[in-house]
Amino acid sequence: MLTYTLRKLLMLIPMLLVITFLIYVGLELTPGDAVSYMVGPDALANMSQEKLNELREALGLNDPFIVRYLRWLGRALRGDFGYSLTSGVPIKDIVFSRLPATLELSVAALLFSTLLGSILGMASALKKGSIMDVSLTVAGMIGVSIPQFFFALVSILIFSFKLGWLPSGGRTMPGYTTFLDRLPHLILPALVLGITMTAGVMRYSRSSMLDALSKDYIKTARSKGLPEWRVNLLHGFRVALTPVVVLVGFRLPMLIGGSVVVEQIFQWPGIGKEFVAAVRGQNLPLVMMIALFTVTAVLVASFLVDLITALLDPRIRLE
Amino acid sequence: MDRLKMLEKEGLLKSRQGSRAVGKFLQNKLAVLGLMVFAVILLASVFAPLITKYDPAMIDLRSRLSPPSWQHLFGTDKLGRDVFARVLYGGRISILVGFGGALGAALVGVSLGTYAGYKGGWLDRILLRVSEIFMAFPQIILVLLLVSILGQSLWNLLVIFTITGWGSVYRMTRSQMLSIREEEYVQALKAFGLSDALIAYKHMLPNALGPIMVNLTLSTAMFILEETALSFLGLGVPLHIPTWGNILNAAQDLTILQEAWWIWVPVGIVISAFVLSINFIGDGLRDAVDPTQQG
Amino acid sequence: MHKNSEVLLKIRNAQTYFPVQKGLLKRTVGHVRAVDKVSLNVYWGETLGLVGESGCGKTTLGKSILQLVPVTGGEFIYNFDGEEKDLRKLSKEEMMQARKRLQIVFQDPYSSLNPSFTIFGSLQDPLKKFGVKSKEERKRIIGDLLEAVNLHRDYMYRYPHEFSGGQRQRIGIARALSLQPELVICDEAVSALDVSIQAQVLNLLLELKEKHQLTYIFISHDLSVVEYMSDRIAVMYLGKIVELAQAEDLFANALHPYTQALLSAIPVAEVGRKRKRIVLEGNVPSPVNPPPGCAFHPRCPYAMEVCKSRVPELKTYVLDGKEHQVACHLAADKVGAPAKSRQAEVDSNATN
Amino acid sequence: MVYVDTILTVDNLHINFYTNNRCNEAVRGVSFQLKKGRTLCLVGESGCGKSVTASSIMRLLPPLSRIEEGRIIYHSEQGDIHLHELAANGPEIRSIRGAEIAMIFQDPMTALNPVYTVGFQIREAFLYHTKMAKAAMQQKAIELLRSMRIPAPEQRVNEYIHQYSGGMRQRAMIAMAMSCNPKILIADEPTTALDVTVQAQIFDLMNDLQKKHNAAILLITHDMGVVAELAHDVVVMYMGVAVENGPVEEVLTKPAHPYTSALLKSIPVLGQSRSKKLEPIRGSTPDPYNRPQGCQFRPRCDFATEKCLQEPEACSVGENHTVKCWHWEKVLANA
Repeated sequence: MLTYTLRKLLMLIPMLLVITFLIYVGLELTPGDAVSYMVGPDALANMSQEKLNELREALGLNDPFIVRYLRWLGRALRGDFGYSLTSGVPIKDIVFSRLPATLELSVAALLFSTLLGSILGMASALKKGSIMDVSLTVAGMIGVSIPQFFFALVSILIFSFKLGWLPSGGRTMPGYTTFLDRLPHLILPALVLGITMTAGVMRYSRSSMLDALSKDYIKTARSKGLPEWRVNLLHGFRVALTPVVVLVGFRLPMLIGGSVVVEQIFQWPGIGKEFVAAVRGQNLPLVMMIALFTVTAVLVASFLVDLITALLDPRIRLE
Repeated sequence: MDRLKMLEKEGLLKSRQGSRAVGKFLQNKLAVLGLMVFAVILLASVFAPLITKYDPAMIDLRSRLSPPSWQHLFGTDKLGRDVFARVLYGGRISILVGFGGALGAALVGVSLGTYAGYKGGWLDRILLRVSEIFMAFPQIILVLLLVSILGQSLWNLLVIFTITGWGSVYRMTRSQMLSIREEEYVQALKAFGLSDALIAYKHMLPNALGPIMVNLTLSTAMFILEETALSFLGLGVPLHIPTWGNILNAAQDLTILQEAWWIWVPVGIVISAFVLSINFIGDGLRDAVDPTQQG
Repeated sequence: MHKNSEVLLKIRNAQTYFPVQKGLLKRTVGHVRAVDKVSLNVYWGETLGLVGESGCGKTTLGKSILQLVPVTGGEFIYNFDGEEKDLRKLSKEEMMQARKRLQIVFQDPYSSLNPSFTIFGSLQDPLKKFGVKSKEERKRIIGDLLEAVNLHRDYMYRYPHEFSGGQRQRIGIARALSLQPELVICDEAVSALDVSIQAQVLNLLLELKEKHQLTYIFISHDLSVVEYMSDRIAVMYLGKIVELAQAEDLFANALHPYTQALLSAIPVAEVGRKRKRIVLEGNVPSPVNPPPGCAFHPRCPYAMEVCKSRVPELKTYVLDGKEHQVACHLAADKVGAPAKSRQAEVDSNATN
Repeated sequence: MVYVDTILTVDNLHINFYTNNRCNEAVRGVSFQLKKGRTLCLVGESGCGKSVTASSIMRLLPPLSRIEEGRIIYHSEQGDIHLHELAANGPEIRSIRGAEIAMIFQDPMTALNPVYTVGFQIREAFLYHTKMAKAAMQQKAIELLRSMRIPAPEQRVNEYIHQYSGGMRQRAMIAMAMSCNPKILIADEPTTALDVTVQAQIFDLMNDLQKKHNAAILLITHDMGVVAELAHDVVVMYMGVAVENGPVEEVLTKPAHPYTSALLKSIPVLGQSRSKKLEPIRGSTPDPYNRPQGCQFRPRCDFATEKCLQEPEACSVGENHTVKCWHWEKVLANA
């Protein structure tokens, strides 16, 4: 297990290095002066040309490429990601002020989609061919086919504008302090964000469960005289769980990607909304850094998923 | 069961001709339904000039925001353009982008995956790592990143979809090839000393085509969804070209969202129906070509 | 041409190791010694049986001869119409030509034919490669091949799924014969077939051998089948040959304790022949870490001290005027001193 | 004619499979009696219906298949139980499974669950048939493994199946099956996946168990050698039909069915096969969806006549020896 964990970690590091390198190449290739996002805008505004050249020398912008990359990497590791081109705010501040909102949204969506999806999928597999199975299968298919933003628009139209049950956007209102106060704001975006994932997890856990149920050890379990619930849950469900966890890990990038669209529509003040704004404003340093952030998040999350998989499956754990 | 038993006794089930895969696909009602919906939407888009007399770009400020009527089936938008015509013409671009992106990704992914999967070695290891890096990015983030570097245009979008999509096709083709590589007929061809490319592309690839075709349909659906999402955000195909996503872009305006539902609801339904039909076809194909389900 | 006593293939110290990767960086920590210093001669026109349990390296040895797996060491000296060359040292072009002479029949009739191609489509590419340019000519050859294995020549337009297992296996044999090889390796060629079909294929193989003057290396885990087919039989255990003798001698006079146990463990379809079974304890050890000394000693009922430390050499003894090779420290006690050392035999073969 | 020591009677069993929109008569007329302390071998080629017959006794047939006709009766100490009438996964059959009738499968690697320890899976067998405390179950599991000659059972009991070697896996499987001292042990090709030297170990073990517990063993195999070594009685199956049924000495030395006789002539026998040329059976096994009319062996049979277009009935050849062939007398005379 320790070797496995360490190996997975060791694979993570070169991957991150390559990605940061690519991001840095992207940054270098972007038009505009690198100084502009390395120095605060106030300082920059009052600077003469000579001072600027001195600064370039001092900042090492005339050094070889690889040196500049390493220096940049070093600063990034210490939390200095440079400044936003448009607002002049440090990128670090932008990211960290938006992070909680995005985390809240994605964790909510992840939790409900995984739970609901796997339970529905397994139930569907157990009743294979029944009306419930067929309707769930069709519903799942519809779930992955409707564009997320269309789903969002329709739900805003119905639940906010027509019925007036839930707010149409934003994360909070003046005077709201507790999570419970904010909860109504979270429901619609989290539902919309999770719906595709739920459908995906459901379809996958159905086939995973069917696969597990077709295995010989199910027959063995029955041949011991075990009751059906035990056969289905302990031998079927338990084994079918591992591939589902792997799939959830695999789908994480999609969930994070989905939040870009959902945050935009619901005016959710998260990283995704910031990202769209940055792309629209051609604020490339910010675009790059947010991309780097999400990749890192995905890689760390899939590392955690690997660990859970190993805990679930002794064949990996005891390798 | 009893019906089957009777039919079998009478020998009625003995003469079933034709390909098992085709038969299996046609038995799948949802897949056939999907094929029909797919064909209707596709043909309507291709033959748009024959179906509607309106020019999708024609601005008619006298009839702005008019609700659906016999004159304008889906009504008109803020500039008085006929929405029905825009949906039909928009389908051309959206389908082209979706299918083109999937095809581009498949071409790159399959041709690399077939050879690297068969040969293994350093080439395979490097490509595997590279595809891992591409796949670590959330798809839409990578697409937007590339959009902001390359700029917005139809061709750029196709290129970007190819760049972001080849990784998963590569990995799937590769894993297919890895399992086919163990088949004894491949060993036999090796024992005859045939060249690697001949073995990989001529003899092995046809046996991996089933899953590749399934993947092609499913990724077409995915890219259509992605194009519409990007265009909806105003970051996909330039806004002056009608695409499904660009039409929906109007719904970002809260008044339109609330008051002029005909501008965005029909096109949303068309997109959903089209993607759904592709997914049903893909699912039907998957069941039909899956060797484990044949018996 | 060849004479019966002529050696077609000399294998000397063949080693095929597969790396085992483990640990943090997937470093190679050891090797599976699938084939571990095997030396043997294959005589022209004979059938050499290769028998052993799963994982003993018999299939890897077969594939090593064909150079289908990366061979670690040793020599595979093939007799090209009188000219002896090591297969491992051939140029690419020479190896390609050599492949005409060496062919293989596989085990699984279901994976040995390409499901996407007709039989003609599957079989024509090798012919094309080796210079049969006209399509008509290829059709004629493939038709003849199918008839040679008792199938109708029009079957070449059919797809594999239209054939039964036995028919597919015959097509696999036809493919192996398509370039008129000299040496055919039958790798578990009948193991996947039902018993009633097995005999058809076995007899066909015997017939074809007569007709086309073939030499067989017949690999199987089933001793009764190997006995039926072979002139000489080599028994393998953990990558090494432990015993090699004429088929009759091996059964009448097994010298190695492993061969004895193997023979006694095989159920025989004859009532009233219940023999004393030698039941071996334990399992075949891992070929990554074979036991020191004689690899069989942990399971051997006669193991002595020397067996734990010294690897027994494969030595040739003469029993009733016939050569019998065995790698066991006990053999000398049973049958007297070896006739000559293994090396001496090798050298004498090399000179004549 | 039920013997006092008969423990299981299968009478004229018919089973159909309804898959791929076709109906396959997988088993079409199988009858035999299993006796205490004896081993009965069901022998036949792949697809002959021997495994289906075995599964049907435990009512473990897959969905889309059913028993059409015939009876399966378990003669328990509490009286006869008609197994074919029980609900497929109901409480009655569950109380018999594992406790009275146990089963071992061909490939222990797939027949045991990879995510649970071997001990857990053995303890599960006790869970619904005994009232033991958990510690006692664990103790019993260790004892069982020890009696199966598995080294270091205290440690092995907490290991997973992939940590076991091939032979040990099958022994763990047998330990699980024997956990509640069943009266009947059904073994479905238990050694096909194993090497011969390991097969010998397993057969040894099964012999010992039979002697110790006086269990009846139903052994499914395709290997005539295994039949000769282990069976007391044998049922030869071909295309779903039990063509010949009798004591092993009679069936193997005086086969009365042309299929049995041809099969015996087509397999190489160790130690004498160099002197004897094999006589293959011509043709190949028919497609189950395209069966010949009448006797299933007719197209491949040397004795076939017009009469064989009718399905033959069971004829008595000797005491307890029956055969389904119109020409069995000619077959016997020809041998």
